[in-house]
Amino acid sequence: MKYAYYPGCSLHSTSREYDMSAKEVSTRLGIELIEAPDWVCCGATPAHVTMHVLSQALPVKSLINAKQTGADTMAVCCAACFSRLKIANYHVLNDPGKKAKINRAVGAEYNGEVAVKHLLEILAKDFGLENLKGKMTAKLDGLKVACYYGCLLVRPRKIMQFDDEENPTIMDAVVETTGAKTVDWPGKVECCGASFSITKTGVVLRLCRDILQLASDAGAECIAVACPLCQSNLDLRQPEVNKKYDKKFDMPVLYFTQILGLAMGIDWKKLGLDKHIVSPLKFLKGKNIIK
Amino acid sequence: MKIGVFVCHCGTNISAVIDVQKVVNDLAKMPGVFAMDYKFMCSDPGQNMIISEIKQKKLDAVIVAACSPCLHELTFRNTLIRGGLNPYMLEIANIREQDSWVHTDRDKATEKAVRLAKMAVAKAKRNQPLFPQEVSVEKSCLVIGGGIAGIQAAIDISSAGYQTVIVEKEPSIGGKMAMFDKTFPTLDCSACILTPKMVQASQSKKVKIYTYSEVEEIGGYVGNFNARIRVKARSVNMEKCTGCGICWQKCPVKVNSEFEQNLGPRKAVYVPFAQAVPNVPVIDCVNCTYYRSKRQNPESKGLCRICEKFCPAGAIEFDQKDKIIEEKFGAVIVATGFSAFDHKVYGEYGAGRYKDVVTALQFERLLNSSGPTQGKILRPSDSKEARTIVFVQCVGSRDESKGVPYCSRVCCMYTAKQALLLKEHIPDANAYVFYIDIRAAGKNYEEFIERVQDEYGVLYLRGRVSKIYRTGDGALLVRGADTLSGTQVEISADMVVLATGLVSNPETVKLGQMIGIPYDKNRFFTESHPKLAPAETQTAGVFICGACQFPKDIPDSVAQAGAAASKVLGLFSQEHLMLEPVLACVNQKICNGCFHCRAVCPYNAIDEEILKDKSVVARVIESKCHGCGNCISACPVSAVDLKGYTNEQILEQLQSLR
Amino acid sequence: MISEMKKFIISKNELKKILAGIVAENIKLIAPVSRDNAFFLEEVSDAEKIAWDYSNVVKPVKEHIFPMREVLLDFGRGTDPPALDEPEARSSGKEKNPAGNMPPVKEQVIFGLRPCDARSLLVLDKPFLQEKYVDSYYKERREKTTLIAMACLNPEKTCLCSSFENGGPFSSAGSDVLCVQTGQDEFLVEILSEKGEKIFKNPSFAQPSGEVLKKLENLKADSEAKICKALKVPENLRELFEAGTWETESLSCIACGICRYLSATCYCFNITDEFEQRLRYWIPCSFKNYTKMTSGEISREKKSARFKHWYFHKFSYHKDNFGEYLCVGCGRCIKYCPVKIDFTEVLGKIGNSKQEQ
Amino acid sequence: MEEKKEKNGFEPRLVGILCRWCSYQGADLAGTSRLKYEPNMTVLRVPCSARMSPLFLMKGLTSDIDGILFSGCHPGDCHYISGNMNARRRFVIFKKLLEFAGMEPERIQMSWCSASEDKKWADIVDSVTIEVKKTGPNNKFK
Amino acid sequence: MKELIDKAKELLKEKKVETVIGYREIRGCVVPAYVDSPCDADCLIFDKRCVYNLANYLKWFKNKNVALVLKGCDAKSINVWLQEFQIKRENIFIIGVECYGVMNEKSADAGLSDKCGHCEAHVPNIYDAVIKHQGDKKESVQGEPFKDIQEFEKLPHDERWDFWKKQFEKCIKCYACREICPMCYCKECIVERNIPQWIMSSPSVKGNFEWNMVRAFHLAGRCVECGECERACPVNIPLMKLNKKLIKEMKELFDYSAGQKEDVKSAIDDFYPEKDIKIDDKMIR
Repeated sequence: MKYAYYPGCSLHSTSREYDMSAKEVSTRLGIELIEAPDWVCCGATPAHVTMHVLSQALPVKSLINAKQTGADTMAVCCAACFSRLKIANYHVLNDPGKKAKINRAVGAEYNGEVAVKHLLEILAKDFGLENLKGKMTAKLDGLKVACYYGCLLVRPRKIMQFDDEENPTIMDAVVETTGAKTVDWPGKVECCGASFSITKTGVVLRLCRDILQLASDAGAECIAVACPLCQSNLDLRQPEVNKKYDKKFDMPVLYFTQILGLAMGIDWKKLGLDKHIVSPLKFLKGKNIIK
Repeated sequence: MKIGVFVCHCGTNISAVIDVQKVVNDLAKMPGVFAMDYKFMCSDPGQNMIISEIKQKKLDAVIVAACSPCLHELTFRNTLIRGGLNPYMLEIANIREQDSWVHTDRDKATEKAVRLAKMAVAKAKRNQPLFPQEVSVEKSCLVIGGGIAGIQAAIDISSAGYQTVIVEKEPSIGGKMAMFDKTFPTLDCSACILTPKMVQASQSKKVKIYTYSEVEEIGGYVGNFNARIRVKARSVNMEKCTGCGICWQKCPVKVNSEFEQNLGPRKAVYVPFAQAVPNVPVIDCVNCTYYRSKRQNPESKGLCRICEKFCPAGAIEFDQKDKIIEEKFGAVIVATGFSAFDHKVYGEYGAGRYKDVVTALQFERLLNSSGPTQGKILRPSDSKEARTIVFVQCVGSRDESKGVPYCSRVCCMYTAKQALLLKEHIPDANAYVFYIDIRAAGKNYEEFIERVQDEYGVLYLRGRVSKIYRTGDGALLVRGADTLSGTQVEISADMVVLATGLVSNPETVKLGQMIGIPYDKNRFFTESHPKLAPAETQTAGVFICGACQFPKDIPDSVAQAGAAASKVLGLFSQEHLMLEPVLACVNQKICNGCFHCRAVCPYNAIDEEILKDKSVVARVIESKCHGCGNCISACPVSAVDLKGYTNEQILEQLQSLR
Repeated sequence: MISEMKKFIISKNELKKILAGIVAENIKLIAPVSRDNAFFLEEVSDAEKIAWDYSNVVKPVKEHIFPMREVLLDFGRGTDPPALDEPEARSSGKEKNPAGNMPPVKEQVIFGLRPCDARSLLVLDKPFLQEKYVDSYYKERREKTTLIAMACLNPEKTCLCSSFENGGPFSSAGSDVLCVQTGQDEFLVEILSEKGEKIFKNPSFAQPSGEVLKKLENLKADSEAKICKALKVPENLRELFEAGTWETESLSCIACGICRYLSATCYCFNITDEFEQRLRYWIPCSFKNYTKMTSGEISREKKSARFKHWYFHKFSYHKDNFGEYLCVGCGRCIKYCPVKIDFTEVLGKIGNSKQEQ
Repeated sequence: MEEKKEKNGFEPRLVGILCRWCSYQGADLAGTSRLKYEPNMTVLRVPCSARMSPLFLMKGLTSDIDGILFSGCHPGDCHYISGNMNARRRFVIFKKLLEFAGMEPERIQMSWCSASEDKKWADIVDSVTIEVKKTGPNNKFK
Repeated sequence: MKELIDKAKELLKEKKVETVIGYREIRGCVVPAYVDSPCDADCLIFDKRCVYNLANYLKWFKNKNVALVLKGCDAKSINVWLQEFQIKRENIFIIGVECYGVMNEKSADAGLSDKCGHCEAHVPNIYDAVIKHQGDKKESVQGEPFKDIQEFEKLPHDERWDFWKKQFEKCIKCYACREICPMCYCKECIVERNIPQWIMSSPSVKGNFEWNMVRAFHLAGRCVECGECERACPVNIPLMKLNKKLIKEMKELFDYSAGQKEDVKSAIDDFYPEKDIKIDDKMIR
């Protein structure tokens, strides 16, 4: 189980806890993540708006470097990076015209031989849910989690082929291996406002309010996410949402890798649980999941 | 042999691309061929010109180089008859659909036209006069499907005095129309206008109705179809039962009723709806405790049998078996109707997880006074009254990604009607309709829509619904766009009605292959010509009407049913039927009696005959042969030949291309 | 007649050189060629391809004088030239051959045929070149053909050429030149006609020495000794027409066309029109359709009748019309018969059957 | 005729033998929807693909036709129930035989084309024409 | 061959059959024999040289009852005849002979003919009596049956065409291959038809190509590989190469080999539902 690992810029900065928990969980499960040598920015959402070829050349550059690790699959945690790499591979495999342009821009021959997988797919499909359940030492059966997928993971369906784009269930299955209960709620793939968080914060506040409202209506105690941008919008903006719409949301927003880490008995400092705005520590102590 | 070649300009359809004059000159060079051209060969002056040429030049065969034979082969055959020639001395070169319309290069198209005409001449040289074969006509018609279309066709045919048989899959005729509450645009109650028709059909001496039965096999050809119908066991004796209803009152088993679209219960012994014709119940073997216990251990006496005890007429017969009926028919009308689109494929509308997201048919049952809620509009989840209802149009229509690219034509109208009825039931309820385009193209349809919007205040929002989900308080949040005002719209509704489209009946493919009629990629039966023959199919003697040909509303179905009936009556009015003389015939001097031909004949139209010298040879049964030519390719010594398409003719056609 | 008997000795290479000279003069050279271990007389472009060690070719030499398939005349109307084997068949040019509008036939020299085949042409000349009915096609090809025969050093056990008066493995009847391979690389060539003389123009070759002539006699004697089969036709063949033995003898015959086609002297043919041409081609009397009349009636329908007809035409009717048997004893009909019927034995059995009556 | 062909490139002479109920109607539909395709193929109408005896294939190829296409209904849609199935079996056997004897496989083709597949018909004609043009003129029997 | 002779005598004595068709030897080579009376049944023999397929003679004994001495490969022809209603089973008495290979007349060393290389019908699959094999029961070498065909298929198509063109040029249309083949029993062969003229009757390359293609096609699923046609051909055209190609195709595509059972439909008339036809769909667009 050897994968080239593409952390992406946010996992090295604002959402370091996602990187820490992902690495901890993987090493504990025996999944070897070798960081792709001198990977570059994946271009995220702004790149394909400015220059199409650039938005695909950047991920291809990293995919070519990933070949040096000897693994034939690149593991990705961040939803935006996952989407960009997957789309680049799709164009290289299916559109000879674009492939020629990309190869010319990158200056090397790349035919889409490196596959791209999200950590969720690796855990659920390659590693297998049963083995995952076996690895869980502490049962979190008191915890009620709402799994939030966001939009980049599941769409566009033809290219991502990740899960059912209306009602995805892969994260629910992974989280349920820890014994926690996941709630069925309609906000799984609602938009969180993404990068409007900086330019039009009002929009993000309104959208996050809806999501948090739907989650709490469904009886969830915390939200599991797989994308740093969704996490920051829901977590960072939660106090402002409370202020603007005089709500009393106190909903911790955790990465699914952190939840897995807790269930595997990893110390919460190693999982970066102290880096959240809405601190989950009090809540987890209440549930005596952590001391 | 004197051959006349008549090249048509077809206005400019042909002459625009093909140099007709050059074709005429090239053809005239051939020995024994007279060629000329005319602007509209199929027009009356054109045909009269052909007739005069035949008489003047004493032609033996006629070649018409014009449009496709599928269009005007019949017209020109009649022209030959009027000109005194045998109609089968005609050959048609298709230089329009397969030449001028599909090619641009002028001289290549002209060269092809010359080749096609020369090929037709080569075939015509070896044409023999053929005389259609007379065959008796069985004066009775089989109608498959007992919906409004089937019933109307049966009534029209029986009123002309001919025997008709309706075969209906469900326990009662009436089809989907029986489920409706009111009909648009006149709002007269669906049952009130349907029940008299059903009664008229059941009481007519000329109409025999087999309900709860299916057609298993249809063989034969126009005028002489033979069908095998399986009447499934109802476990109730039709003669004895008076329809008093005690049995289904007493029956302890409650099951979801398909007729009520799973909104209301029915018993194991049931009649689908009150005005069912025949008003005789059916025992549902799957759920009836007696039959279930019999299946567990067949020897036991079986449990329950309450209905048998209480039946005053003693009509319950548990050991009733399926009956197979073989009958001969002269014509077949297929009226198998439509089925509603399964909306569960739409994840964004909840994929069937929310009880309060109902289909239009379910809402129709809610509106119906004889429905599960006796006409009160209650939410299926908590049966509270629904005061805000959102109607979503084009669910399973005009949606390429869901494989339903066509518009189902009727949803806009029935949604408007349902919205109107909702406002009549609950005047202060508010109804929203999300639509793309309102299609109201019938008589008084547009006015009906205007009335619904102005008089009843139904709010029409032009845009698609992007998501429906249940909010905490149990209401349904419908999020959509209103493109006219350019804003996003969110409505918290009590109930959402999806205007599901009309798709084809699942058995279309099986039925189509059984009868031998084609169907298109949406699995609707293909009519013989979209504009000129919508009620006929390519197979002679088989007609189609109603939604099985394409989604249509009740007026169109009834009209098409009348059309199909009139075609059948046209068929029955002839004493004998002229059968295509294109049949196989065996040259018994050469036949070795190896019977490869019988082995491949799909209609086993070949049997043995013993000649004087005691050798056994093959013989073609003229009435059974359809003229497909399978036996000719199978015969090693080509002792068989097909009149009209003989081996010699086809070889000559190939040689003419040298 | 040629001036005087010309005999001389020639080596194999010189012989090949002369043959090459013939080809150079744009005369068609036909010589035995080996194909899938069978030998055929075919047009040869270079002398190297000629096969030397063969007993006899499969198809008799009549194939080149009276071809299996010959276009008598062409009445095409200028449509595409129909697909034909001889590309120059269609005469676009002015000169026409005497009979139809086909182009004239090229000069040809046939080398390496056996004496029996050469004699067969003599036999065929009678029916084809009768004064009243001259077959112009046959006549044209016959005149333009020079025959260089090769004497048989070791005849096969199916040969019976010596049972005919001017027959025999060394007979020079019918050929223009007779070669005998006296040594490994030494051929005794004997010129028999002007045509032959035209081929061997400069007689600068050595005259045969006495010792060579003696070797010739021995070879001739050995060769004739090797022939073990003889033809004995019963005199009263005509009365034996009704004999029952014909029935039993014909049982194993499968009525194919081999003995008819490969016989050196059978000459029946059929004429049909195909693809705007009048064709003449061989047809065996063993086929049922040979005697099919327009009414569809077939006179010799039974296999035994067709079997018997072949014998009577060769050994009875032809003798009455032209005074000799229609056979040269090449033995091909015995060698190639799929069910190994030997006509000499059949004739023997028919002859004995007379005693039993 | 001969020189003209060589001058502007080889124009293959093709024959399409179409079954009357499905393929011919598909070809007509291609006409009504004004699709454009190569003009080399001349169409011959027969009642069913079963009527196309493989011997027509042989007679066609021996009379200077460069390519022959049989086209019938899809399996199961045949108007005569099983005509297309028998036609397929005979065609496949005869094609293997002709290929074995050295005939280029592109010269003999079969296709299923139903009454509503006009686009498919246009593509079939174009691709057959290109393939036969690539294999060159049929001068095996010249 | 005493057993064979006794059997023949017994049949003739009891008048069960009118004639027994077998093999006999005259002047050193084996020819078909017709035995009418028990006394001259002694001439019957069976050994390596009996190559003829005697089933072929049923063409002239159609409704007479006859006994036939048949090897394994010849007996398969009877199955095909029954399949095509040409004879009644009760009319013929089959004396099956266990055979371990017959001579190949055309090869110089007179070794076994190559059909016997992969023969799996040492004992006929249809018979009324069986004559055991005397000599050594040398199991015939189980060579790969279609190796030469596969090699020939690999050649480019114009090379294949040249090969066949040269072969067809030799054909003199003597129709020995038709007359010797038991499967060609037609009253009037397709070659003799002139309305329409399917096959040019005159021997030209085109006519010979057409004739050989039609003959081979008519043997698809019917040829029992007895090899008689190749033996009878005076100009040595490898006819069995064409027939073996079709036998290979019928086996591969439709898993059908000729002459196994007499009550089954012959493969050329039959078709299976989609799933088990191995037709390479590249062949049909």
